[in-house]
Amino acid sequence: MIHSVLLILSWLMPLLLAATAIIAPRLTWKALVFAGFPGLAAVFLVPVGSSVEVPVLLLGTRFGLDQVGMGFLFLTTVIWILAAWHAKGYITTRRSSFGVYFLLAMSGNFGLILAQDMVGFYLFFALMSFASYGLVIHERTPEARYAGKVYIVLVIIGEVLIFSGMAGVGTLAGTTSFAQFGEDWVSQGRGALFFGALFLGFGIKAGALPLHVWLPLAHPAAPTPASAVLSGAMIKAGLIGWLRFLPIGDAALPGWGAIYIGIGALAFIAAALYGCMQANSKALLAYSSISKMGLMTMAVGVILVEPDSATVVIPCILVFATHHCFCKGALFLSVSINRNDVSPGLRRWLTTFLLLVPPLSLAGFALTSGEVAKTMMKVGLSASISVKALTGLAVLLAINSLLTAGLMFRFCWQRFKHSPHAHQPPGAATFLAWGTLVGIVIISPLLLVTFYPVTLGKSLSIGALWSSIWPVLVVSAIGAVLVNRSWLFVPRWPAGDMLFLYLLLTRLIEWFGRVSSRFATAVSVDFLRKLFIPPKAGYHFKSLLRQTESRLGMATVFGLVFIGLLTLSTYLLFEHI
Amino acid sequence: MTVALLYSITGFLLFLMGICGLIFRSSLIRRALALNITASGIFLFIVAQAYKGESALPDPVPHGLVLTGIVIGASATALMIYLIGVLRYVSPGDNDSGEEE
Amino acid sequence: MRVFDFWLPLIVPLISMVVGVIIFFLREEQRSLRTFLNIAGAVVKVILVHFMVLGVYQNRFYEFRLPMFGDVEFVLHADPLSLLFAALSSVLWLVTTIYAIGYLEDSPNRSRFFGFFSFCVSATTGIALAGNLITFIIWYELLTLSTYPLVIHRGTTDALQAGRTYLAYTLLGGALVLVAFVWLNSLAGPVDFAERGSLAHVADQYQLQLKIIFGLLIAGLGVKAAMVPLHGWLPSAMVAPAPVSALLHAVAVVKAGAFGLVRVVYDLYGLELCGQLSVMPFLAVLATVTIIYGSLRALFQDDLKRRLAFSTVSQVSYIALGISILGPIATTGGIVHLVHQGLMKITLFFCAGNYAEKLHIHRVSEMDGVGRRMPWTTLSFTLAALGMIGVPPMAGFVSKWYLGSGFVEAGQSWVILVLVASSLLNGAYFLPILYRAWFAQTDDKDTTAISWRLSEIHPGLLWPPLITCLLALLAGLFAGSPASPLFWAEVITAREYGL
Amino acid sequence: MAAATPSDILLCLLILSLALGVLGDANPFRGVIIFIVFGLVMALSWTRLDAPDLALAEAALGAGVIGVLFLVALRKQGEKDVSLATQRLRLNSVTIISGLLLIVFIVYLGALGVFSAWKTPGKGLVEPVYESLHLTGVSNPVTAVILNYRAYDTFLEIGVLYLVMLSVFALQPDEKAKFTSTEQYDRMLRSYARGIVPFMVLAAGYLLWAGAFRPGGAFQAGAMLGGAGILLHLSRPAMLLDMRGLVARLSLVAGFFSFCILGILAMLYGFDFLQWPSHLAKHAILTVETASTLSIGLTLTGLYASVERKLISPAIFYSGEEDNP
Amino acid sequence: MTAHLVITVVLVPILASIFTLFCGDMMRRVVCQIAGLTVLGSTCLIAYQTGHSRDVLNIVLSGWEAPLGIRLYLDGLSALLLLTTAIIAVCITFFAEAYFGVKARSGRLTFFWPLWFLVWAALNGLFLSGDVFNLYVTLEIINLAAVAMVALPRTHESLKAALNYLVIAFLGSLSYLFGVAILYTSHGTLDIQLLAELAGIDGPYILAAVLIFIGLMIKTALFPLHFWLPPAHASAPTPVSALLSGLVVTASAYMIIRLGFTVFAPLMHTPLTLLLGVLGGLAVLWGSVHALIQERVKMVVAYSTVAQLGYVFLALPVVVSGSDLAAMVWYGVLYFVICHACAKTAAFLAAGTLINVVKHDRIAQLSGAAQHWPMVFMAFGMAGVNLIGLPPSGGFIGKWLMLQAMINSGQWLLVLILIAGSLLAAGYIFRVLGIALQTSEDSRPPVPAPLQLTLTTMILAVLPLLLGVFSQLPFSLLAVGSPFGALP
Repeated sequence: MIHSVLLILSWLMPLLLAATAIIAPRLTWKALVFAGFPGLAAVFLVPVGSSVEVPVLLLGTRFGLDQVGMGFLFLTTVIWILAAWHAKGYITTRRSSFGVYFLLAMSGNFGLILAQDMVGFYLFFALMSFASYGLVIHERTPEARYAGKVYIVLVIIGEVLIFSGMAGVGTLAGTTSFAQFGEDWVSQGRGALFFGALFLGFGIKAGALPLHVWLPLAHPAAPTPASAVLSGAMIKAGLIGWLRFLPIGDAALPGWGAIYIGIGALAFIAAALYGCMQANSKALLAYSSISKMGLMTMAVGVILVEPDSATVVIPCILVFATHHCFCKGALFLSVSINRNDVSPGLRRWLTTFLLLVPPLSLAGFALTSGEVAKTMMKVGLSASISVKALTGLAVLLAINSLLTAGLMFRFCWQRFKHSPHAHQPPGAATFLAWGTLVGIVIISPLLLVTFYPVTLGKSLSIGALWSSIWPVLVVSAIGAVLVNRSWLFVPRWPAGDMLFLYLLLTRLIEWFGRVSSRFATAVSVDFLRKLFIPPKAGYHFKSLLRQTESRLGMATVFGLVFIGLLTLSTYLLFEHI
Repeated sequence: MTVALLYSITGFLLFLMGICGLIFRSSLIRRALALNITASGIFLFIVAQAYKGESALPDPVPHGLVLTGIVIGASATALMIYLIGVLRYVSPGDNDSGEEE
Repeated sequence: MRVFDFWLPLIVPLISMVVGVIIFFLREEQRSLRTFLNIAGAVVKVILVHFMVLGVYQNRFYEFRLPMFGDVEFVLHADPLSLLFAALSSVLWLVTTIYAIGYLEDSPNRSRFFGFFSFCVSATTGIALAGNLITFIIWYELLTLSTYPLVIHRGTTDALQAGRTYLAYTLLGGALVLVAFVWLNSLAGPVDFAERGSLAHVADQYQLQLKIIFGLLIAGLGVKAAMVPLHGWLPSAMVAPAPVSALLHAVAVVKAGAFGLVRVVYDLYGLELCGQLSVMPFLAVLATVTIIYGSLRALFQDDLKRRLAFSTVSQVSYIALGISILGPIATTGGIVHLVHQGLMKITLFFCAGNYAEKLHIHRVSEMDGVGRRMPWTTLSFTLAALGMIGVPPMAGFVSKWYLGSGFVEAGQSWVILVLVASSLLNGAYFLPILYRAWFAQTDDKDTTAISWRLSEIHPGLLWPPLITCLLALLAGLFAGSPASPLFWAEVITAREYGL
Repeated sequence: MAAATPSDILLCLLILSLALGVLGDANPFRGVIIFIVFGLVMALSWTRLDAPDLALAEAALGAGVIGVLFLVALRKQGEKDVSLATQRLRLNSVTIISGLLLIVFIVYLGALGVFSAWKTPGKGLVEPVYESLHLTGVSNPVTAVILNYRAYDTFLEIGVLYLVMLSVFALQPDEKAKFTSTEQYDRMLRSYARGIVPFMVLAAGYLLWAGAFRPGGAFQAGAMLGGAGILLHLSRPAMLLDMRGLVARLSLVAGFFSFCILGILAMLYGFDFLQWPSHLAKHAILTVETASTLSIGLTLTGLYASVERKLISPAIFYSGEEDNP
Repeated sequence: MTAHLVITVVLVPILASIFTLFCGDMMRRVVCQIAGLTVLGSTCLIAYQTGHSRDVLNIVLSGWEAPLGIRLYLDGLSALLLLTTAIIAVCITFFAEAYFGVKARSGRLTFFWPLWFLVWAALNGLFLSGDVFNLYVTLEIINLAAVAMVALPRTHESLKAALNYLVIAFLGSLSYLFGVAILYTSHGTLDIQLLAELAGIDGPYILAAVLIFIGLMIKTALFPLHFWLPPAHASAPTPVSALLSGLVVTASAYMIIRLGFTVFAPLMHTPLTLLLGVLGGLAVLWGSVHALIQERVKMVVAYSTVAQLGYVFLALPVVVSGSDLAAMVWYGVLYFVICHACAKTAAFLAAGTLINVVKHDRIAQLSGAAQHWPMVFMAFGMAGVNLIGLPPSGGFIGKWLMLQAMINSGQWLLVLILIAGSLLAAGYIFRVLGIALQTSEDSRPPVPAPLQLTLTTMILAVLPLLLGVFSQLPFSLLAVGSPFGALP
């Protein structure tokens, strides 16, 4: 009984708190942190595989916790709670509205993880997407509004794509709950079409390459706790969507698998490369998230190609996701921390150490969760793909680690060199939240190992350790050489890369809309009336009518008509004898 | 060409002449005259058809009808003449005692 | 109880008619009596309709039959489909009456307004309960008659012009329906609406004529359902006061047309005959064109109510689209959208009315920061708008979900593109409004929290949108429960398809 | 059937030419005079077609009273009314076309055999009338037809007369008609009237009485009485009553009312409406005839007076100011 | 017993007409009301008895059987018409009393009452009459009285209109008389039933038919011969124009249907009906278009009469194709005519109430009138509903039957004209209502319309709607003695 209560309470609690914002805004703000606790409790208390049925809600929803759900729930609850804690100190203006959107997004995120049926999943997915719009636009600066507009447009497109895909899948598979999906729906009728719709729909949320344009705009614009959550937890929703909907571990879909891998690899490399050129540190982190998501897309692609590898690859994905969530969250939170806000001496050194740990971990430095995750991913993928692909993968991983190291170096350099604009020192909560998150990052290798024992042996082998250290050393060496050359031209590429293409497209649509509406008004009734009926026609028509009427009245005409009728009717009856 | 046919045709012609007179004359008195002639035409036709020859007795029913017709025609004409008189007396636009404009 | 079953279908439309007549004779000053009558009539009607709903659910037979002339009879028959529409109109009438009382606080000739108002709803209920062709026409034309004075209630010149166009369209529509029904009557004799269509006995003889009659019916009913070529009256009728445009143009009139379509396709022609005559693609194309055209036009309307009007034009054609795809799920989707669209659209119109009444805002461009000043109204507007886009948990999602899966099940997957395109367009013309309402750059720099006190506007104007928005939310959220319109739509489809 | 004798042809040609004269004549006054002659010739034709009753009625009513009314209307009109000015018969397109159409119409009727049918008229209702003539209480078949067989028609016809008088009353101007002093009337007319009027009344009485068995009857007597009334009006207006007074109204209504009363009495005694039991028929018809004669006479006089714009009113009631035009 | 009851229906108004001539003002009002109510009562009794006994009644007058004497013929149709006329007449009586008010108590307008009751008697006589010549006499009484009443206001226009009306009506009567004469000469009887049996198409029969039909077409103001009606109806005082449009024109329409389907039944299947149909169609369109461009409410309603009577002839061509359709046409046309009589009278009375209060009926100056006199325009609206032929009204049922007959016989042009007529009717009715429903600026307190006027108008406006809803009774009454038996 307790499980079902917890399962429901985890997503209901934030909703209820958001509702209280109407009556007591200050109370909601205070209780912001506690909203995530039922979720966290669910992670520890609810055994995997338990579920609860709510037939009344929507079209009969089921909440439950399976292996994938458990993994993601853990990382999501942690990052949401810490982000909430951080926001307590960080957010000063329009707290209640931020609190409401934050809680709604949190409830959406928890709900979609727990949902075991499509409709419930879609409900919470939509709730999360729309609520996070409020977070993105919280600063109300022009960049935030622009980012918000791009974000909402893509969200709507995502929603619609997911809806159509979901409708197709639901009917072809005959059921709405994930468990009973057969895998044959893809082959039926227009299964491929719906598969593609789902891929694109969740791709937008997961930042798959062609549709990632909103990420580099939204994350910098959002306040730091929001962007931490956005990048840490919400971006994973797309991944969860893929895992839930697509026939993982059932039918072999080599074609789709190849697409996934291709796009994943492209993102993996190009995003990282583009990220290095970013001046804004948050944009830089956004691009690094895109590249990391690219890796996970490749993992999903592998599962699609080799269905039976799912049991191995999924844990790797979970590990990598957890690692990425914590590091990325810590990095984003650290953006609000400034070294010289801290009194000099031991505390400043401690902060600088703590500031350095997450980048290293993300770059996959030895003994960090990044290294564990990367080796696990390498081992997991290699177990299931052909040797030739394996070498390609190794090369990719190497390049990526180099690029990520470069990213991290630039990030640290920008953090330490440029003191951010005069920003009044954040509250104590921000420091504490950030500190705990970095602590988690530090102990995460142990956590991962305990949760996923299989990783221990491999990650400690010498080869793995070396392969994790050399990229960092090489990059830091190059960086050290370049950093004090003042002549050095540091490239600054704009945040949105493919955005200008889309803008062209929207211009086109807008132009078409204007023309068609002008045409519609043109062909409207009163235009036609003016066209065909000359202005004074009414008047002439009336006078004509009156003339004929008066002429009819004349006696002679009347006589003519009278006699005419006489003859006409006799004629008519004449032949009828 | 029996008596009945001759008088019937005369009656019919009178009827037509009365109608033509009614149509081509715009003055009201002329129209009253034309109407009377039309009526006489009809009555002539009726009585002609009622005539059964020198020796036989004529059919009295048409005679009765014609008598009624004459009286009705006369009263209608009288009313018409009276209205003509009143119309001449009331000048246009003179609102003698009508209730609207 | 036989007698009660006989008279009940007649009493329901008659209540509001009697109330209407009494109100006509009330003087302007008798405000409290008029309000009491209005509310009492509405409440009694809701209770009776729901009593009938329960009765029909237990398969009780409600029918009122009055022979008129020759073999033609005036028949009022309560079946699940009619009760769905009757329930919708009676509930929304109650809410709109409360709203109207608040809205027309001190405006002139309110007795006339409320008189015709109740006539119009009795006509709607009559249309819902009509059992055969001639009864349907009688109530259909009475609806036109009773809505005309409401459209020109303000008496301004453009109200008159709107009234003229409204009349021109609807009377033309009525004439087409009349000719079609008379022709049908002469071909197939007196025909009642029956569960699975009642034209089987003439289906093979008059193939061509039945097609032409179907075309006429589509055109005639299409006028009231605001299908594309004949929708011109709806946007211009937005001149009418808010409660009128709320109840009539979002629920009563437009739904009467859509309901007529449902009746014709399912209870008159029946599914097999429609399939046999292959007229459905024609209807589907018409509906699609309307959906896209309506949304496109709505995109460029700056006047709020005109934008909502064009959105109604496109949304109502979902029902037609749902019907035209012959599949049980799609039908359920179409029928349930009848109710959901009504709930959401009436909320939007109420909010538009509140903005016009309180802040004198009529254009979308003036709506900056309106969320701050009227939070509750804008909240319900937002939820309803999201529902129209099809975002769960609002009711709109449920009907779009059923429509979507219905199209796939019927193998007509291309129709999903229509759904996708229209949802995008909905987003395109609703989201900017929401953006302006909540996030727009207002010059006044007060960053204090929004005051959520329930006193932003006269309670009579505040509670109706909230109630209807809540209803829409509950209809969406608890769609699975037996009390929801979806459940009732499934009962209807089950009977239509004889499952 | 009797062949048409040359005299018949002459008579018909005379009738047609007179009709042409009435319609075609340019001068309206001459038109009216020819109309009166036309009326008399028509009376002649009735006698030829042995319908003496009609001859009498036509002569007295058609030519007499109506002719006089037309003359009075003409005199009252005066020249200023443009419609009276001499008018040529306009031969424009409309008249030509209707002429042609008429010819086509007549040709068609001929082709239809209408005229040939008229040659031998049907036997009509001669036998039934004469068989039951003895039951009607009168020997003159025409009187039997109008006052027994088709009494309802005559009842309504008296109604028409009553109706016309009503309309005349309804359209008289409200102000009382002024009465002129007596001198204006010339001596000669007065003495002539004093001589002829009693005989006219006597003749009317005779006609009324003879109606039962010889041509004559209520209408002819009434017309005669009307003539007498008009003559009296011309010579000594003081003599007669104010048309709108109570006594005048009673007498006007007499004919119509008597029909009603007798009809109701018949119904009360179980007969049909206006059914005279054979033994009482004669008396019933007589009473009705006298009443109708009285009202017809008075109606015709009243019509004449109203057309002459001076309702007869005794000097006692009204002051002597000048009469309005 | 009913025989005497039938006669009283004719006699009582005549007696009332005579008494009102003599009694003073107070007595006259009492006599009018008593006479009106007694006739109404007896017509109700007659209708009930005919409906109950379901057989036709032939009442012999003055004791002589058919060919010689005159017979009154009472079947369902005439009973229903008597009842409708009685209801309309009683309403007009009460309306006229309040409308003329003090003016009719003294002076020449006192003669309105005897004229009015005489017309009522003649109408009842006409609906009952079974003799063709008797029809002529009653028709003549109605027309002469109508002329007199049109001329009542003694204004120049009303006198001119009255004279025009008299000349044309007299011409119509004479051509009708000539037709009757020909019928008598060829068949030797004047009784409708006997003539119907002897009816055979030959030369004189055709000439008689042509003359009679054209005479009656003049009386019902069918399209080319209609020019006398609008001026007469518009310039006459309102109770008179209501009487003219409602009853007088209905009488000649009744005669056309009665003679058309009995004496001239064989001619119904000849192209003559096509000619009538075409003229009917033109009348509908011409009348409606003219009604649209009129400036005065009474002219609008007058032209609407011209248009609505076009429908009587519009449905006739359908009879050519089949006899079962003829039944539908017969019932449809008759029901339409009866409802039209009530609605048209109501429309005129509404206009009259307006004139009584505002002293003019120019549509342009009527803006906002509905605010001051809602009941008047409500009545005008309800009458308009019947004129347009919208469902709840009897007119709709008439049109439904006509439409069904037209569609069955495939006459699509007629269907088009019928629909166009309805839409145009909607045009001119709502044109008047639209302007009246405007919110008027001048807030001067309105003179309340006298209750007696509004009440009578409302009763007559509601009647067609009741006939529309409860149409079972009238149709069963119509079926008595109808040439086609009950409605198929």
